[in-house]
Amino acid sequence: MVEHRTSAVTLGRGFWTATAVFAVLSALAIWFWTTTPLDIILPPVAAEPGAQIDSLLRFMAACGSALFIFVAGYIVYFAIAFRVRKDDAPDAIGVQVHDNHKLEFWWTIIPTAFVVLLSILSVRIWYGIQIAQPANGLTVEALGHQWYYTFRYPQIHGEITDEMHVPVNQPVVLNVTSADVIHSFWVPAFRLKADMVPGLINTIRFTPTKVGRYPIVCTEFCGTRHGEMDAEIPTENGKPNPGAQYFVVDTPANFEKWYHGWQVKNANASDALPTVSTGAISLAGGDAKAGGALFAQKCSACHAVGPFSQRIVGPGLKGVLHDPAHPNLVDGDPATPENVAKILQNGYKGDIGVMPNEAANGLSDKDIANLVAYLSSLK
Amino acid sequence: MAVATLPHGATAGHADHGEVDQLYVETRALRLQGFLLFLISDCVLFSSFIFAYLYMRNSGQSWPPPGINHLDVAFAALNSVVLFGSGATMHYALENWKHNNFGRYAFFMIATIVLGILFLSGQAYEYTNLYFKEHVSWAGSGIFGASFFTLTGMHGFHVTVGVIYLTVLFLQSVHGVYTKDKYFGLTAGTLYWHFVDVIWVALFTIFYLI
Amino acid sequence: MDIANIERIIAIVGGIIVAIVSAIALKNDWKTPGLDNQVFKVMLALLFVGAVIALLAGAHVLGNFPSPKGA
Amino acid sequence: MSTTVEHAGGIADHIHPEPQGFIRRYVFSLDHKIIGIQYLITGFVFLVLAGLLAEVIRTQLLHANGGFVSNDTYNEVYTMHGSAMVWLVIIPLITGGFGNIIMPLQIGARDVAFPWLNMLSFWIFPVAGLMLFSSFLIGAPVAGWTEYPPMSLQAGPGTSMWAAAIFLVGVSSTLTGINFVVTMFQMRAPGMTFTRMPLFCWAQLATAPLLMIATTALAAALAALFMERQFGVPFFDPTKGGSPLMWQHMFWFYSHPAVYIMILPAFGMISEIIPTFSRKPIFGYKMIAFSSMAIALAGMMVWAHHMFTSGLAPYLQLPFMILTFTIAIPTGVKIFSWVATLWGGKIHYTTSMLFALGFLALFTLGGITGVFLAAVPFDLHVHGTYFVVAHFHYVLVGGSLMGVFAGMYYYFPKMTGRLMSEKLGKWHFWLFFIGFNGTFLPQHWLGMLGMPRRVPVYDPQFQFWNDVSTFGSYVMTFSILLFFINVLVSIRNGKKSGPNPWGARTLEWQIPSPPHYYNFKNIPTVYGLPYDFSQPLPYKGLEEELTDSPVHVGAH
Repeated sequence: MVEHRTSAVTLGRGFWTATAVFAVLSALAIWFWTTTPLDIILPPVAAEPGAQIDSLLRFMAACGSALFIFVAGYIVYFAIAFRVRKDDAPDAIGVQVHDNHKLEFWWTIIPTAFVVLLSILSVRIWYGIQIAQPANGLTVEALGHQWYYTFRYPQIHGEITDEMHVPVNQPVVLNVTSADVIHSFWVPAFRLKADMVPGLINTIRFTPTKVGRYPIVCTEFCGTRHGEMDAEIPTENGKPNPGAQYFVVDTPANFEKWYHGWQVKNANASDALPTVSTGAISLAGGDAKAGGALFAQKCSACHAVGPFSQRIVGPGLKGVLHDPAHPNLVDGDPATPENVAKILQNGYKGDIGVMPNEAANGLSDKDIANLVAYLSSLK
Repeated sequence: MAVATLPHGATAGHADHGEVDQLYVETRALRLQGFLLFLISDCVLFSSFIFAYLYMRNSGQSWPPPGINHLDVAFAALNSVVLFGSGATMHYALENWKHNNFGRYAFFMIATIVLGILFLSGQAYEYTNLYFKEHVSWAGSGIFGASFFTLTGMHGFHVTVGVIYLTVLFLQSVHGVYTKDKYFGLTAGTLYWHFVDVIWVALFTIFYLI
Repeated sequence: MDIANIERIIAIVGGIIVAIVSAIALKNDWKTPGLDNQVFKVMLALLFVGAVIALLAGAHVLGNFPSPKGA
Repeated sequence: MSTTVEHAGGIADHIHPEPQGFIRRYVFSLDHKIIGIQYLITGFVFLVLAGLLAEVIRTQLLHANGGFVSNDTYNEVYTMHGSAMVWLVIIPLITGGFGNIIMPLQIGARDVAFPWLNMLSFWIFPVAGLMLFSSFLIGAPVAGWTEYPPMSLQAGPGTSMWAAAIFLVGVSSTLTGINFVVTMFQMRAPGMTFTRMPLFCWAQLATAPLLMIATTALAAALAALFMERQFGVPFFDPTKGGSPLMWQHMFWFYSHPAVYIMILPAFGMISEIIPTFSRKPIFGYKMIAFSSMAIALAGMMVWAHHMFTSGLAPYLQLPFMILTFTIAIPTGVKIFSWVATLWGGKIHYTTSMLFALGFLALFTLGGITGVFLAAVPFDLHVHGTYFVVAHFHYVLVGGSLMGVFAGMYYYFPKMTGRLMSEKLGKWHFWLFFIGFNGTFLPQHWLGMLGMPRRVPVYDPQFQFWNDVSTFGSYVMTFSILLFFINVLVSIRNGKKSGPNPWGARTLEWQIPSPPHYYNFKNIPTVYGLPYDFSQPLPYKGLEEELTDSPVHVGAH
């Protein structure tokens, strides 16, 4: 049995040599991560907060590499230096150290300091992405479908089913949501992503800085052809792949041309969604109670039973038919039961989000009558 | 440590082997801890649904839920008092067992079971009312209906199990399964019944009061 | 007197009884040792809270829904 | 605690005779060692099945335009791969398997607290596993192991089967958790205080509450999904007033702790193996024990870091991000302690030790990329991409599965009385290590460059690295084949190991291999930590263990 001797705890020259080697290697790694262009592992950045994210990656990768070099380096070095040797007694034991409070203190404090530093840095960049981006840019809406995207622009009727264009160097506010299941909107070159969740509007704000065509990729599983919602996927048997849509950053002049082209093309497109049944709905015999139950199922995800200002996605609907401050409905028609029924029937494309029509909402004529009766009972 | 949890200490002459039944003392401690851990995880099950309900209620849903105009708070308060009362009687049932007072034990135990059944009947009455008069249903009334019927239904299931459990315990105690010193089954039954009561405090609060 | 008021009165009276009984039981049990009794004490305390809540709901102090029976 | 309990007439002296007959002994056994081995066998069978599914995935991705299986089959395959690996392989192997076999032996108990419950939790698990795999017959679930609604609401009937099967696995986990907590609180040998408990038991003690609490939360989520699918109860469907994000909260409230359920016992195993083969006390015993608890506690509070892109309010992202960063601190302390344990040791290169060292390196890398992902800004870029896939495979395969292999080579002699072949074992290790890195290292940059997860076809520019990944996975699979050959050959023909082939000092090595039915002839008394190689063993009352003296069976 070997006596427990604390004096045996000396680190030795080999240890310091190894440490020096690891320090040099770490320095090299840090130098590499801070200076090398990241093109091998990241697509070239093409939007404003993207560069901030890259800088965070550089910081984390530099620290992470240094840490990994030290940990893996010591594992390899110790594994070689302290292997059991041929001339060791079979019951030879190692140096009996149990702990070292100073060492443990430092290797708790240093990671803590790193975590604090990383938190500060991440919060700053988070602020730059989530809060500080201009809120008054070009407001565009992207809607996920199985398995393609559609886009809507201010002053263009209907939906744009082709590629999406924005002008370079102008802030964009992109609201995303979904028509069916959860999708996601990711432009790798922008480093930004938002899930398209039905019934919920997520917003990303950025400023494209480089003219070009960038693939849009869906990263949330959305069904059989989820993989094809990536613009770079080759088309199948020569058929155009509907999911292959690009995010095009144009010069302002080209953007104007594209924008007007769609204005003309969609001049007659209706903002209302295609309807299923046409013709006026008889509102007689609407049952307010049944309408209330229906409201809870079909409407309450987007509309509150509260004052107009209590907005979820759409406005609060308490007193929609009896509110002197808002005599007209959102489509400009006077607030009468018949016009409310018309919106329920046809749906409505708002500034944000879209109210589904009766087909999408699964409403029968009777349901609409009940809902109108319920709405008109709210005062 | 387990020795201390016996109410009177297991004294000579009571245990099967003529002295402290060490095996009982130790297995009782095991079973008690195991049972409490089971109740904790059961509590998490309820908490998850409660969290789900409160989360959805506070994320963009309008409140009170449209289409749900009335909940019979007065009747629910009455029904709650019935259930809480059964908790009190259960407590005294166990106390009387500990003090070797079989007659009173039997009275309180039966009272507990009867109150439990009364509560379940009240629950059934309330469900019928909601479904037929207020048109609130499990699958058709949005998140309120889903949460209300799932949570109260789960609770009602627990009460039903509890009533059966207590009945079995009572029959066992009549047949002399438990002695003055060995009655862990009754302790467990009491714990379970209190648990069911306490869950109802939370459910009553979230559905009827806030 | 309509049925809702009867319900309320029973709820209030019952709530007071249960609250008092559970408070007394809690006081009597206060010094009992052992894991099970510690849990019982917590449960009794919550039972007391529950009874108080129920009686307040019966007394119209708490509660967010109008009753279908008026009152 | 139990140190003060006189054992005369208590559980410790209550030895039932070993049951006779094959069924009672090996099928519906109450013996924790047999149950543990049953878990291992079942878990490894599911490992083979789920591993084959993984190879289907990789083979499909050999070409950018896929073509090996149809899109729908591919979606079923990766969903089942993920679900089976998490719930039917890693968790049962590492808690039910090793926890059952080792933990009671290490604390000096004759069995777990509730043997019957233990048998029940085991038998739920293969039934649930068969249910899960049989969902292939009716159209398996497709929406990934996370099963986000509304996708999972639209998918075929297999999704309900999936929910039911996972619910059952959850019940089994919860019961195991309860069993383990009570066992470790009540049944430690005299003198085995918490501060003398081996670190594997500490890891199980940190894991068991997670099994108990988090799994129940998952059960609620699964029940809600099942009710919505079968009865139309609106929990998650936004068109009926539900919330799809609700599922994500409920699911991740379980599934983030689940990753700690999967890694903490592996930490514990590593903490046993490294001191044994370094012939050194574990460095910083208390810090390692404490950090397990800290990780388990913090792990319960960080679930929403999986939801940074799903529409969490921006201000809510910050606390989750920072709390997730802080988990790096106790994890770092553990890794540093293990590395420091190596220093000044007399390191024996057994296969088990190689796997432990490989674990250290790979888990460190997985941990570092975990910190990357915790940072909201970077997560906005890589969420839902192959970077995430690479990260969690480094943690779960490079971490947990490496831990399982290290544990298998280490404890195989204790289970069977025979050693595994070291030669084959080293082939297994090196091929596994190379194959693993070949498979998952390239996925880091694939993800950053723009390859999303769960796709059967992909951008042709990624083909080269995907091919590297696929060939790496073939190497890895081949190495696991070697492992199974090794196990099967060694059970019959391995060298006899004797009670303590590794010179280890924890209690389980002081009794015969395999242990008797009753584990200990006399319950030992413990006087110190098990890791002091310079001191005599800190146990008393073990003198008869390796002799032929009879044990008094059937008391009571």
